[in-house]
Amino acid sequence: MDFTLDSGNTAWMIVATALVLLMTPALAFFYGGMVRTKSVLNMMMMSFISIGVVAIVWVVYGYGLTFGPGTFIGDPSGFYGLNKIADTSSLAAGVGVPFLVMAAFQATFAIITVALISGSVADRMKFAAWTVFTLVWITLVYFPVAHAVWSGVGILGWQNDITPTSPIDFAGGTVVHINAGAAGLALALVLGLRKGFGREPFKPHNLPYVMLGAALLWFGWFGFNAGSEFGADPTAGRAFMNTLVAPAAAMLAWLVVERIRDGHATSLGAASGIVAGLVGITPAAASVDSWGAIAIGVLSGVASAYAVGLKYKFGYDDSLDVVGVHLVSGMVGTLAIGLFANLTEGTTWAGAGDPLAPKDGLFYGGGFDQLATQAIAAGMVVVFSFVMTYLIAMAIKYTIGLRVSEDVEVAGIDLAEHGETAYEEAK
Amino acid sequence: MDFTLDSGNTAWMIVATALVLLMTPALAFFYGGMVRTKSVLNMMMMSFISIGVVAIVWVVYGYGLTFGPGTFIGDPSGFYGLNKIADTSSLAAGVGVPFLVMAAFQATFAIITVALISGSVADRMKFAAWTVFTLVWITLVYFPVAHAVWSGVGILGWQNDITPTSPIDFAGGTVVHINAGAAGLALALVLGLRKGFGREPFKPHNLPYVMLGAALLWFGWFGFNAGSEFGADPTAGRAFMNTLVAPAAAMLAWLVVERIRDGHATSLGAASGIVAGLVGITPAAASVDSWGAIAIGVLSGVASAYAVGLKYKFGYDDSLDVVGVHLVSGMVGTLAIGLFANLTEGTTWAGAGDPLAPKDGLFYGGGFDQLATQAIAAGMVVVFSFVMTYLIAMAIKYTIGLRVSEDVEVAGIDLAEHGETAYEEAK
Amino acid sequence: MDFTLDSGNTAWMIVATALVLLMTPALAFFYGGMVRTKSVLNMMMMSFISIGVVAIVWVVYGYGLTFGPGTFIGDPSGFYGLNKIADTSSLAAGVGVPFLVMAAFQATFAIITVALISGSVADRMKFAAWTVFTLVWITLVYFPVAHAVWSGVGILGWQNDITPTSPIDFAGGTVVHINAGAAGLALALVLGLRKGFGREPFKPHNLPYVMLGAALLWFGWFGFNAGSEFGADPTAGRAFMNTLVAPAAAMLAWLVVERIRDGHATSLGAASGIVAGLVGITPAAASVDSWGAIAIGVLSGVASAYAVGLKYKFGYDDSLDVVGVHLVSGMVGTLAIGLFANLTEGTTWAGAGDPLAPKDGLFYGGGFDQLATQAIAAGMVVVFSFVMTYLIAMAIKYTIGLRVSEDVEVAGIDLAEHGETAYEEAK
Amino acid sequence: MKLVTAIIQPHRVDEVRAAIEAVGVKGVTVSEAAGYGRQKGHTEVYRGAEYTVDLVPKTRLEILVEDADAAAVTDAIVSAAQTGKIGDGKVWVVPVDDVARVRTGEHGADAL
Amino acid sequence: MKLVTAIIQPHRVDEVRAAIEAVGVKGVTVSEAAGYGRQKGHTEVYRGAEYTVDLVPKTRLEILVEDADAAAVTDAIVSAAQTGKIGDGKVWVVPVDDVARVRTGEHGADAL
Amino acid sequence: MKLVTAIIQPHRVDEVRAAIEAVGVKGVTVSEAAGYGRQKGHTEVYRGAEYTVDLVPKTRLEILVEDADAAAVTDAIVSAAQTGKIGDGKVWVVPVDDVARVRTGEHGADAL
Ligand SMILES: Nc1ncnc2c1ncn2[C@@H]1O[C@H](COP(=O)(O)OP(=O)(O)O)[C@@H](O)[C@H]1O
Ligand SMILES: Nc1ncnc2c1ncn2[C@@H]1O[C@H](COP(=O)(O)OP(=O)(O)O)[C@@H](O)[C@H]1O
Ligand SMILES: Nc1ncnc2c1ncn2[C@@H]1O[C@H](COP(=O)(O)OP(=O)(O)O)[C@@H](O)[C@H]1O
Repeated sequence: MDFTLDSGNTAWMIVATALVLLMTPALAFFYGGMVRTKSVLNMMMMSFISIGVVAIVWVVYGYGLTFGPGTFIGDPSGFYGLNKIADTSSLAAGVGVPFLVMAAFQATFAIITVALISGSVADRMKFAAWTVFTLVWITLVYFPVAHAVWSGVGILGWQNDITPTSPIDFAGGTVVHINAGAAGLALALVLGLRKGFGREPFKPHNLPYVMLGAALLWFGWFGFNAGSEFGADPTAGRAFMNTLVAPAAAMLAWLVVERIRDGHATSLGAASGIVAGLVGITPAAASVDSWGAIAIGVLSGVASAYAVGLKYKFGYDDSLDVVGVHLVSGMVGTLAIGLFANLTEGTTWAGAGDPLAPKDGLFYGGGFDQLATQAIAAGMVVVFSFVMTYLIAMAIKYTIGLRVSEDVEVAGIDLAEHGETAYEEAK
Repeated sequence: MDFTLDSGNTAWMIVATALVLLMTPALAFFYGGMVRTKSVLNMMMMSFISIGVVAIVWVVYGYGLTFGPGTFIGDPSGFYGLNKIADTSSLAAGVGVPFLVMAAFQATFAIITVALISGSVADRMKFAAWTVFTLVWITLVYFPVAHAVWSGVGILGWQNDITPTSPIDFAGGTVVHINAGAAGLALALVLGLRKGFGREPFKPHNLPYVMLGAALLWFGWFGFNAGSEFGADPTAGRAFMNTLVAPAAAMLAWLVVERIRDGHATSLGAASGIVAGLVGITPAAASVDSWGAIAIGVLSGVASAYAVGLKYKFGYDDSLDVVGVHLVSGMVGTLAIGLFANLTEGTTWAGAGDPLAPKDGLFYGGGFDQLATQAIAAGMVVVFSFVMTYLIAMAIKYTIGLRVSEDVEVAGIDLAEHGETAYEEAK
Repeated sequence: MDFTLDSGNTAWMIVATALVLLMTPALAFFYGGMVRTKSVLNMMMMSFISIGVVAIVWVVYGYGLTFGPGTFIGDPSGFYGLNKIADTSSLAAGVGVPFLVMAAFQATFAIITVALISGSVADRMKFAAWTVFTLVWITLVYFPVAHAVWSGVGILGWQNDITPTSPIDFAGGTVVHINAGAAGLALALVLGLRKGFGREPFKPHNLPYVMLGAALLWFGWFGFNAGSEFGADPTAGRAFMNTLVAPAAAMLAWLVVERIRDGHATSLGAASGIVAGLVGITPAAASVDSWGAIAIGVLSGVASAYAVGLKYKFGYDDSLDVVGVHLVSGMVGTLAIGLFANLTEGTTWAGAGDPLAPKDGLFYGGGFDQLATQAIAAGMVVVFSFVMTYLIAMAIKYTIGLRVSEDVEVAGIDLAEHGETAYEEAK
Repeated sequence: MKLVTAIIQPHRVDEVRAAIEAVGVKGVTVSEAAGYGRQKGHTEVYRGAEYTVDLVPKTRLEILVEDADAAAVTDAIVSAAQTGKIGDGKVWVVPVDDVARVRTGEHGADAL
Repeated sequence: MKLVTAIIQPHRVDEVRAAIEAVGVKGVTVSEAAGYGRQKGHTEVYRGAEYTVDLVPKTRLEILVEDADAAAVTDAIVSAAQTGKIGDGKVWVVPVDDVARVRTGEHGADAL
Repeated sequence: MKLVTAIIQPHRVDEVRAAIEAVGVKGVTVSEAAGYGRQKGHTEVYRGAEYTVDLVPKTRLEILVEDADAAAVTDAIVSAAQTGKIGDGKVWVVPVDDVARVRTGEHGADAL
């Protein structure tokens, strides 16, 4: 393939990359506002350290493991350090975006995925253990899953041997959200309950931070979803519009559920609804029309509004609802493609005539094929991520230990693990 | 018209859209910081719910009402859902920006306009009433005004039958700021005074939030103003530069007024001055040179610095100064075009030879024509918006009710309406 | 030179400009979170007023002094007001970016440089004195230094008569960070110690703000560094990637130093490490490969982590570590180019055959030449900036006075200078 | 002298201050507190789950008065703070040995 | 009546509340404080520099009780709050002349 | 034993602590408060409008002392906190029946 720079597509992808990177600190605020005053710094540091660890790993060997040739995992040789790599190797060489821009874009997805998991371990995980976890998890779970779905040669990608048609995961329903959600569940199970779980409400110490986080997540998510088109074109426009509409619908849906069920439409509900809608539309952003986007928004909002209560029923301490929001709405969005996909509206699918090409959704005349495909892909990622994460968590637990002492948890993890408190009184 | 994608213009418009969308949560912080601790969540939720309601309405019928054919209002048929619409229908088809990108860009203007109004109703409006208000107001006030000014076929647009020349409203001086300001006044009048108005200072509970809001508003406003060029070109550069210079001048002007009048240059003054300057330059961003931008900045800053005190004189509780900042500086900017317009510096005006084309301002040799045009346009929008909003507010007041009880207002609207408090004490 | 608009490059530079402008409010939060509750507004106002003053100065005469013709300083005639200037005069005319876009881009660098200095004067400088300082300093120090390095005809620029080869300062290692760092030192020395310096820890009153500031700085810095390429191309991609990797490495390095030295990896350390890494990579962003970027990150993180303690040893009250972070990591980055420059990886250097062209770094086979060049350039900027700033500070001290009274300092500068307190208790 | 301490609903502070000023009180110290009494056991729904919230925010007023005024001040507080609902608060009176005004160093009743 | 004031470690509040409820206490007022006693002089490293931090966050509990219950309540607090480490806190008892319940205007022991 | 309570200007805390340590005080509890006395009625301009601000932030110190030390501690506080300006604060002394140290369970003067 030849490379001709397209400055417009490149401009968009540079900006999209910066936007997606902003999502991780945004998550730090979304999560940090939800915990109590005594753990806000630890919560935020889990996101920040994810950027540190994963960015380095990515240029050293992560890109290669993800996008190198190979069925189950990429061959990183030739990609160590990402130096002197021709722009013709760019994932978006065909639309004139340089290699390093695309490599940086993909890095930001790896970063946020591991950061998302931290929501399930609030208040109680050793910072050193988390740091090790980020390194191991990104290597053993994220890179293989991303390779399977997005490398073009993986087992859940285009024209694979497993699913009836090619699965659609435009921006990370399986790779990012289902993956992080299943991992969050496994890690929460291994870590155990916080002291007071189910008895104390553990209310957010600062709801404006939660709203700031949600707002910046939404802002960044336009890079995430519309950037996943790899260029500035009509499909990016569709992805953008859907990323505006679905979270709006999900926010409204969540607030309606709360108003009916609890009597109040809360700001935490609005923020959570937005994120649920963003998660839901992620895999589907370029393959549904506006009605599909609204439907996915409503389904995600309602499903997650109820799902966040499950932890009390089943007794796992998914502290900040990684499961309830990311796993559940990730599932909703991934499966909903099987219902609402409208392939003439969104992306122009190269090779659309191919028998393995994706099909329209059930409600758009495509039958059950795509739904089956989506379910298989989602299911495989859930199982792989859950099992692998469980094993990694166990390994860390029985080596360096996962959890701080109860004393530290009660007195506050910030002071013990970071030697700081988030706020100092005026004097 | 034929459509040839311009990836550069499209890249810029995608980003501009995301920037403008960010302005609404930014406003939530600008306003949220200004209220007392007990109403911050409600203040923020009024902005957030505006995004939810208006985004959905926009794709369902709002775009059609605004940009569909028709003199007083657009015909939405053919635009319901915004699916499968050819890119040749894009507002910026001529410069290669796809339809959905432009549709999303325009959505963000509708969203922020209704959110702006919420500043005048702080601490005391039922959340359900506000939600209904957003839906009704956007439909009956915003869409008609935007149609009149921006649809190309409306009564205040290019070559209309009313004004002596074509009015200039580059990015929303009339459609957004005068419109929201007049609506804010009407709504505040119907709602009435807060308990303690004029006696207690109702000081901002968190000034850093106000500054964060102002900063993010400024950041987003580059998308608002430079994005209103619909492409990445020299005119966008002029709009950008003016959007940097005018708020800088307005901030300095406001601080000087405060220093002289009150003895202190406050941070609230700096933040308010920035916003006043942004409002002032909005209609004029592409039609004045740097001197004009500085002048508009100074005029906006001074005018609004004094205007925020009027509510105490006339006894309307425009709580967070929607009137003082948006209506007044919106007026200043809209009228100042009649003084400072320098049409050879900014936009290249298609059809500049036309007798109905805009003229240079009074100080740039164009005489009084453009000033008269601007005054007529501004006046018509003020009257329409005020009257319509008053009627809508009355209708809501006598059906579901507008205002929370005095008990709720005193104890704090957050707890009563949203079941939450913004901050939880450490334990 | 002829001008052909490139909408893609222009789109990127417009966005990059907005991103860099966002860095100054980001700095307001980075710094504002670090001070005590009683000085947060003053801290933030020092950044905000920098935007106000410098933006106006820039369009009036600053651009001309910086980029006008002339050896030691530019001739501003022809640039007053920046009106009607042909796009062929654009700094990036060759890649199709309009004049005003580039003029605005450069404005944002001037703004943030003076704002950076404010970190060394926390809690104790009169606001009027600071305002005057910004005006004088930007005129007498920043414009000359920027002219010397970036105007193309200055004494530290391309093919100058002083350094053995042409110095490399891609995005502002000397012009911005060394310059601000040396100025901060001089100003802190003239101002003197805060009451309690060395005895009280002066802990940050709000660490989440510090992290928000660091995150937004990072976000904006992509505009700063990748924007300094003046276009959306592979070199921008390299600058972007390095701007991701170096701060990641610096954050990890700083945290490791803290963990070993103090026992805890702090959030203040993470935020400071990010900024140190960003500073370090600034001059080198387009001239080192990923290994070089990681090395510069680690060196910056370690050097600054130790350097922030020097103020206690030598007894200067560089309150928020402008010297420790910006001067030291600015030095590290500027010198490290002499070690790691890999000119075949990064920028395509026009005129690479020229004997005065930059050379590869010591570790990349280029010998000591570039190191010598970098050291000379850095040294000259340190001396010029320190001496000039010292003189300016003295002049202000003995005219309008620099420092607030001890009473005001103890009771809190916010109330005395701005008539406000950052937070109001709930009632 | 006596120290009258009152724990009241935060939104009754203005009324109470007016009431005690009316009976001659010249100064007061205000601080934040939280508490429960009979009010204990109120439940709240949060994210679909029910919780017992028992510490409700209150405002503490402390007022130094002469012995003779203690009863009047107590009564003034009680009637101004009363809404009749649970959670209205408590007032108590404690004997004080001595009072000093920092500014002047005066002691005793002069210092009030 | 007596007012029992306890300054305890913030993370012992739940235990102490359970203990005093067990001995019949019906209400309590809680607020934030900070302090030092024997605990003075603990050093902390911050940004590589050492500092003495002497004000440690504490929680204040105030409990109005009948004279006869003061000792029992004090003991209950001491044993529930005790960790044996320095910084555990202080409890003191002050005589109270009168108590009033705002809601009803009752006085004396009835108001507890 | 006695409880000395002082309401002082927040920026005099360091001086006062030094002064009371000089007269042998071993521990103190600090909290935030606000108040008015003679200082009432100061006006402020905000956004061009005038307001009366009457609650000024203060710091509360509580110090348990032996009977004999109460006067000395009071005097030490008064002189260290004094700036001579209105708003300097108040100090008062209340009798204490009993004190307990939580860590050890000691009572009375031993617990100070
Ligand atoms: N025994 C007590 N000791 C200390 N404070 C008390 C006590 N009882 C009540 N309070 C305080 O008074 C406030 C209001 O009490 P409330 O619930 O109305 O109880 P009651 O029914 O006794 O008036 C409580 O929040 C608490 O702060
Ligand atoms: N003399 C005192 N007066 C008032 N409060 C005290 C006194 N001594 C201790 N305290 C309070 O008790 C808390 C715990 O004291 P601690 O350090 O454990 O001292 P001790 O060794 O005397 O128990 C302190 O933080 C302070 O709030
Ligand atoms: N009668 C009082 N009862 C309780 N606190 C008081 C009283 N008078 C003053 N104070 C407290 O002392 C602080 C300082 O009082 P100040 O205005 O200096 O009055 P004075 O002139 O009596 O010293 C006040 O802010 C308030 O907290």
